[in-house]
Amino acid sequence: MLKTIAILLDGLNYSAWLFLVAVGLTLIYGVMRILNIAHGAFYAIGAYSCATALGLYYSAGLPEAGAFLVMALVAVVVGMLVGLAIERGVLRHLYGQDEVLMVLITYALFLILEDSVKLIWGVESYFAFKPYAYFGFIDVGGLPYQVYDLLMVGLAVVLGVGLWIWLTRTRTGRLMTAVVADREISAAMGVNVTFIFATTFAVGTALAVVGGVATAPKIAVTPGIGVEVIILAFAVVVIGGLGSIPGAAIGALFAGYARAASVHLAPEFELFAIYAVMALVLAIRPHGLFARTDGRKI
Amino acid sequence: MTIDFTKDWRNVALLAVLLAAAFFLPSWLRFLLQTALAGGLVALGVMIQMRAGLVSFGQGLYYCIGGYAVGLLAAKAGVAEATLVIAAAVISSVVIALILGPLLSRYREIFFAMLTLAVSMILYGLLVKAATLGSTDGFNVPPVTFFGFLPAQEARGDWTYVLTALLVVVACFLIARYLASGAGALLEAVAENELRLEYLGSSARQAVYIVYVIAAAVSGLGGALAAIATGHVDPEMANWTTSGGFVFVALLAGRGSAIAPVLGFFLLELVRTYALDIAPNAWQLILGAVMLAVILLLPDGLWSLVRRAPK
Amino acid sequence: MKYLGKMLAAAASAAVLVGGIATAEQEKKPLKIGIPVFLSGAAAGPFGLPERKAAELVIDALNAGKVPAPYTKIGVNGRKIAPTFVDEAADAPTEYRALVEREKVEVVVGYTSSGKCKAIAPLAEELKAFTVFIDCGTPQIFEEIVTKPKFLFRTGPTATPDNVGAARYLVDSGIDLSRVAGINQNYAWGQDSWRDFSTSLAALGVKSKIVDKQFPKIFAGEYGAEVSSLLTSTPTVVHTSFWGGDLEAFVLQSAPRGLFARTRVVMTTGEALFPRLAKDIPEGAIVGARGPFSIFAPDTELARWFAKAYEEKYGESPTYPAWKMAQALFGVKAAYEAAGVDATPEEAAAALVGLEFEAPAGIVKMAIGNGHQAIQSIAYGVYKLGADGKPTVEKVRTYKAECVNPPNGMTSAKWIAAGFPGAKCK
Amino acid sequence: MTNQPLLVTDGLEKSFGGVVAARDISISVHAGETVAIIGANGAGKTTFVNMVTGYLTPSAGSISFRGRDITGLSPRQTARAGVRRSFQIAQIFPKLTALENIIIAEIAAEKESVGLTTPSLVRSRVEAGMALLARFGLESMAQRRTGTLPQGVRKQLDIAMAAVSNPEMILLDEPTSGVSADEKISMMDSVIAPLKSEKATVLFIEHDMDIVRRFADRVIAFYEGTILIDDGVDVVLNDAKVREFVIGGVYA
Repeated sequence: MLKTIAILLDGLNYSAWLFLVAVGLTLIYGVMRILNIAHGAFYAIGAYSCATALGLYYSAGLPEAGAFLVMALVAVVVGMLVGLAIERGVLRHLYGQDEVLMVLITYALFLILEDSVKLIWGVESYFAFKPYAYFGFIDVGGLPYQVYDLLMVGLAVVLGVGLWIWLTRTRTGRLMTAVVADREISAAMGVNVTFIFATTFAVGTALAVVGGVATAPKIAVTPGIGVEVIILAFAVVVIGGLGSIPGAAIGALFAGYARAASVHLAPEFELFAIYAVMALVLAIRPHGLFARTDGRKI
Repeated sequence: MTIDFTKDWRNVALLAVLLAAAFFLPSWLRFLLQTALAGGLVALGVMIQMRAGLVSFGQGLYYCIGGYAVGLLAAKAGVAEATLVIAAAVISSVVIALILGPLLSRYREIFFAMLTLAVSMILYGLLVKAATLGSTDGFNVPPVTFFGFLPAQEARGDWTYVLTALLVVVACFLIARYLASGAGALLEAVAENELRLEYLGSSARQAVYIVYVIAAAVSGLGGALAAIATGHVDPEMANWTTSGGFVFVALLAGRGSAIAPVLGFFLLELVRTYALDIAPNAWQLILGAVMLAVILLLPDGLWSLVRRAPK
Repeated sequence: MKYLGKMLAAAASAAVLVGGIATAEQEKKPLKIGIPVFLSGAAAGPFGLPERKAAELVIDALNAGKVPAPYTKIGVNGRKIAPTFVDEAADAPTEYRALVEREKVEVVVGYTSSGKCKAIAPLAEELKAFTVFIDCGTPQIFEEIVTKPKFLFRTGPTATPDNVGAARYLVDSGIDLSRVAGINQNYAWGQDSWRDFSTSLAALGVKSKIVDKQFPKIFAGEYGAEVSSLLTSTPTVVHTSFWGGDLEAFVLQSAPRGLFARTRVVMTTGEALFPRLAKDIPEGAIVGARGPFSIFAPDTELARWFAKAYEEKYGESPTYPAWKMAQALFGVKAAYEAAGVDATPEEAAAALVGLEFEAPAGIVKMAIGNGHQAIQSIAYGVYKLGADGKPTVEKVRTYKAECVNPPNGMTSAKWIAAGFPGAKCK
Repeated sequence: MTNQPLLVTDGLEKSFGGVVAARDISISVHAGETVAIIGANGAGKTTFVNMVTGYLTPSAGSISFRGRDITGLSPRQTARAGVRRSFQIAQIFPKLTALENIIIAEIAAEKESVGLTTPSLVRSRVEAGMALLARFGLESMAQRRTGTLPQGVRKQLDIAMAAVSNPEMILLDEPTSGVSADEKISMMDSVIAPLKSEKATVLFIEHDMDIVRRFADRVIAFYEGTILIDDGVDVVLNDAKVREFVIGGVYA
């Protein structure tokens, strides 16, 4: 019984985390057809920025609750800045390249950003753990659970639903979906594709940064955290179908529960539970569970 | 781009001459060259797939299979005969590729990249899990024998270098022949207009299957030679970051000659050994910047400079 | 930015060094030492950095003749030491050859990762290069890979004493071992550590039920589910060999959920948390330092000097990797000086075989691996935050080197399985 | 010419999720004929060609070629059976030269094995390729990279590639679209003559009635997914319904 509760909660918690780190990736791919390997570096930048900002905040002796405001601020400001800088500075000049070449370009960006992170922050670990302990824990049927972790589930749901409403119910969002459907026609119809792309990339980056910021209080922020994340995020979006927000949610749940179940029931399989799910899904549905298939016109 | 590889054997001959002369390099540099040649073969495997427009982010799979085939035979089964272990490495790579090929040849673009990556990561996971094979530490590969003859410790470097150089030249020659063949020409057609190729009566999937298997064979050979050179194998060979390095070299070197990735890998290793001492934490930054510059300024890689010169 | 500054500083100091040598009259040829440690990647922070700092500190002090007895002589045999640091994260065999054959270093002192050590071990013998491993846990180096070593040494103990010592400590302290769980990284280090620990418990005659074995991916960073599993399986003792960021993350995630309050947690590398997380390690945790290092170090002049000089220079106390680096350098110095004033590397290597030398962490005996592998005592203690906010340990138990290491000629695994034959614990 | 028709379709139908794009298309074409297919946009012409050449699988009906059932075969299999096509937007290999494009087509058309042993640029292929380019008046383009050539030349090359291996039947999807009005006739001359010289049976989709009148022996008019009339050129082009629904639609 306790084990069941643990699997349910851990799976949910891990899925929420996976969704947070993967949703930006799928958004950017969905609108821009860029599979952004640099996503992992954005996550790392988020985590480091959060640790630095919180360090400064605490050393100023300000009230502890304000830390969450700082985190939110860091996520939005750093995300938008980094996203816009990369989009305006680099990617803008490269649109129209083949999708695979874009993967290599973002891989190059990833390498550059990874080292930039090390040059800025060094190789020693950073901590920002106070917010994680701030809310304490609650007892769920005998299992102590951090309230922070449960809030993370809430954050994932709010961001996911918010993103979905934004894409389907607002003008900008609808325009974005139009761009997905056909870039040339949208441009011909007067949609400002440049604006849509810049917005998408900035929002997608900010989502990766949110992932990093929200995770920073739980971990030691060390070099290499971005590499770990990018592979997990890939697995999630590939399972769900590249470019689909509901797909990312389903993919996160698949991968999250696969991992939680293996941790509790068969820890020896934990290492490749996610890859196994990914390979299985791809073998059955080659383009993921929620994939759009674009037919080719002759 | 061109499909004209009829003269590429001349480049391979040039490579043979260079490698023969390199026998007399200082031993550390020659060793660097030797490991780079082994890695260069994997980059060559990536390169020929790139000719079909396919980027394998999991070529480390075959690098690792080749290395572990040699390692398992030499260290665990007591078979250290060079010809046998290398043959086993190539054959096991080909067999795995023959099995995976029908599935992977259905995929294109990023789905091919992602699926090759996933398969490679599954092997990585399995090896990390395999405590009897040393998990992440891997295990050491004893020196190989040459038709039963085990060279003295001092001479082993010479023997394995000659072996490596010889096999790399042969592999490059065969790949050059393949690229010059009808099947090689079809790769370019797959990359540019697969639909047209189908309407001309040829199977794009078959062309992809063939290149996938050939790439696996040459990568498996690379893994085998790396294991023999360094005397050590570990699961890192199958990690996606290793594969990313091969993609990098293939892209940097270009697709214009069978020898381009091999020379490119050596060039990269040479720069790396010096750059790492100066700026260990800026190395990837340099790599990334070079990669961006090559994509933007020399989309056909450094080899296009060589090609452009005459005319 | 940080590194650019360092590079400039290094270049400047190199220039000064060159100038200095040119003017000095008839000085002896410097002793070139190659030092491969992690300068990049996730192991750079917890290992490479303290190792490099310790190496720079010890080498500067030796060159200036400021080290207390028995190492008062300048440099090594009066020769100044000239270190070359390289990144262990790079391709190890290639970089190693470049050090030996291109840079022509006399000695290589370094390597933290077991994988790298395994790759380098046969190469050291092949190139006949005097090589001293500082760390790398795996006992396989002299048990399987190089069984007749001449040039290869390891002055740091293997991982065997960590886990044998942990098991002994738990048993001797009368801690309830009825339900045991482990969380270790899913790679060779973690798998070996768990195997040694669990087999040691069995060899000590403890009837434990293994209630949970977690092997998360190395650098996973996220251990929510694993902590839940540890909590729900209600162990009385949890064993972990986590290190670096993973250990830090594990403590930060499990302590608030009360894991440490519900069960005894033994962390074999726990001491490494002291400088930066002293206030956040739950009291009552059982910590080790992979040997008699830092807080477990003996009270000798050399130990006091090392800890004080390190703290003065870098503003933090040295963690065990720093101690191990210092130990290796003193071992090299002791070997050269034992071999005579004009000792060649071969002679120094021969002199290091079976040598007993003093290190900041006490006497090191090159006792096993045919005299090429060091053994040292191991200590564990219960963590307590001192009144002054400094980390302390209480209820310390120290086990003699011969108690937690196999005798020469026996492999660790066999020795543990056979119930520690020949162990001298009194 | 025998009495056995070369291509027969019987009651072909194609619907996309309830929307019927083509229905009840039954025709037969004899060897040596040159048939024009006319119809307004969306009348089902391209859907018909796509079904015959294997890009679309018919929802109902059958296709037979030289008496063999080729319904539902893939593009590759239909190509190998002897039915080739060109495209409304030229489908070529833009980074290669014209000669290399033809050589790819030659390699692809060869029946035997995978072609690992023969060099791609073997002399026999190069000679045959140059000869083919010459037939289509493209020999001066042989060494030019095709991506930068004018649209008309690319469309000629597209047709030339389809004509490699001298197929018995070739379907041309709007061969003159995108070509300026005054070049249409010379363009058609340059492709129909070499096809006819090798006795190919030609079906072509065309909007320009002057072209139809000049090159076709027979015309099939499509309207709203099915055949309105199938007869000689003069009969069809003077038909009242054709004038109202098809030609009117085009010139309106």
